[in-house]
Amino acid sequence: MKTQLTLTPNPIPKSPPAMADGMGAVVTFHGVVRGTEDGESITAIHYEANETMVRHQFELIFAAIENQWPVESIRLVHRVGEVAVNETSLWVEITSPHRAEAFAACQFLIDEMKAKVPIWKRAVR
Amino acid sequence: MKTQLTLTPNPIPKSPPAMADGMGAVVTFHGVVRGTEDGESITAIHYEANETMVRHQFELIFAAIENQWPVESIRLVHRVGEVAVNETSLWVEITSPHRAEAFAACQFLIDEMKAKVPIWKRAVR
Amino acid sequence: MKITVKFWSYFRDLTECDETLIKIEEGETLGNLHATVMTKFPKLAKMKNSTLKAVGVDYQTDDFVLSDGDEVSLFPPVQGG
Amino acid sequence: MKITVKFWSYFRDLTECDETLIKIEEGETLGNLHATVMTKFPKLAKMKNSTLKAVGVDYQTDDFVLSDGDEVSLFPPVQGG
Repeated sequence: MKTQLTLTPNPIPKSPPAMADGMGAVVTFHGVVRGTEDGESITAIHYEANETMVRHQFELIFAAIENQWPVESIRLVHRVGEVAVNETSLWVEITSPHRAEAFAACQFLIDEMKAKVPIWKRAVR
Repeated sequence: MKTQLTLTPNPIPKSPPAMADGMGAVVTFHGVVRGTEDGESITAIHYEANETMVRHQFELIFAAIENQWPVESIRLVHRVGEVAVNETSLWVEITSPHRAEAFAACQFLIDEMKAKVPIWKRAVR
Repeated sequence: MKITVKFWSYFRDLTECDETLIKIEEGETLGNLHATVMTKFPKLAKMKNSTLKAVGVDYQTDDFVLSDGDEVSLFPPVQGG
Repeated sequence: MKITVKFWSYFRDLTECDETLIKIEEGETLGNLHATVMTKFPKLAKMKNSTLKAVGVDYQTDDFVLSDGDEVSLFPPVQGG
């Protein structure tokens, strides 16, 4: 399984899907900054990351995915610093032979990230 | 809920995600033609569609999704005619306020399509 | 009355035609029509239980009563994606 | 022995510092250290039950026995995505 993890302050580029022989499914997730937080208007979210630990925790999650599903590749970009409303803060792409495992792995990855990966938000008003 | 359905013989262009105020999640699925069918090498798959019925059946599925989940938009492209190995035959994009409903709606859409939408494959060797 | 029956996918190979006109009596059902079609095109018979049936753009079950001018489609399981 | 404790997110606002050095006895646990830190920075006490604790890059539970040179991170629930 190939993995690529990027933490970047820059906007997430539009990447063409990573196709490989035998891969039948590509599931992509964009997490987008919403214009309200706790009912109040915001202009952006500032993301703080404990980067060394972020990388290690993502590696643990990637390994758990590889143990459970025949996933071919995972690419993940999480922005750090300020991300404006309607911009993508998280981008995940998972390729696999069939769609069921790509959907399952992508949801598992995001759920695990939200429990374990040390990244925090601060609303910018 | 906005919907856009395209049946086309042409390659599926890379579209930037459709962002709108209040939308927090975009789930995208690419169905890709695999290089083998029933264990044998193929070069492409030819897709035949009963187009009028395809459109109607997708509309029924879109309506069922709108009834179940707060989905903001669905864009779907299915190629017809010959699609080469490693090219995308189906592209779906669903946007919604939160990720759970985008994942649920996307999987529901594909499952329903595979049961009800009159499109057929023929392997090209 | 006359019903147009269209074939799709490899059902066209089995019948060696795209569509056919079938004469039925008033009040006959989609199931009756399917039986008549299988008599005319015996190669469709072994696909009997997996055949999908639509009238116009909607799926219907065997007890659906046909009307003059209905267009019926018969086809194998679908495979989009 | 001395343990470096780093704070993250709004824990830094509560402690008004990024990291601190805490002296503990041989054999003391992460739970003991957390108690000592809360004595030094009382504003962390109300977050006691939701505090996440890592040693190096791995999460550990309160019964984890610390070693000289360990780097401990204390932070609130994570919010990536």
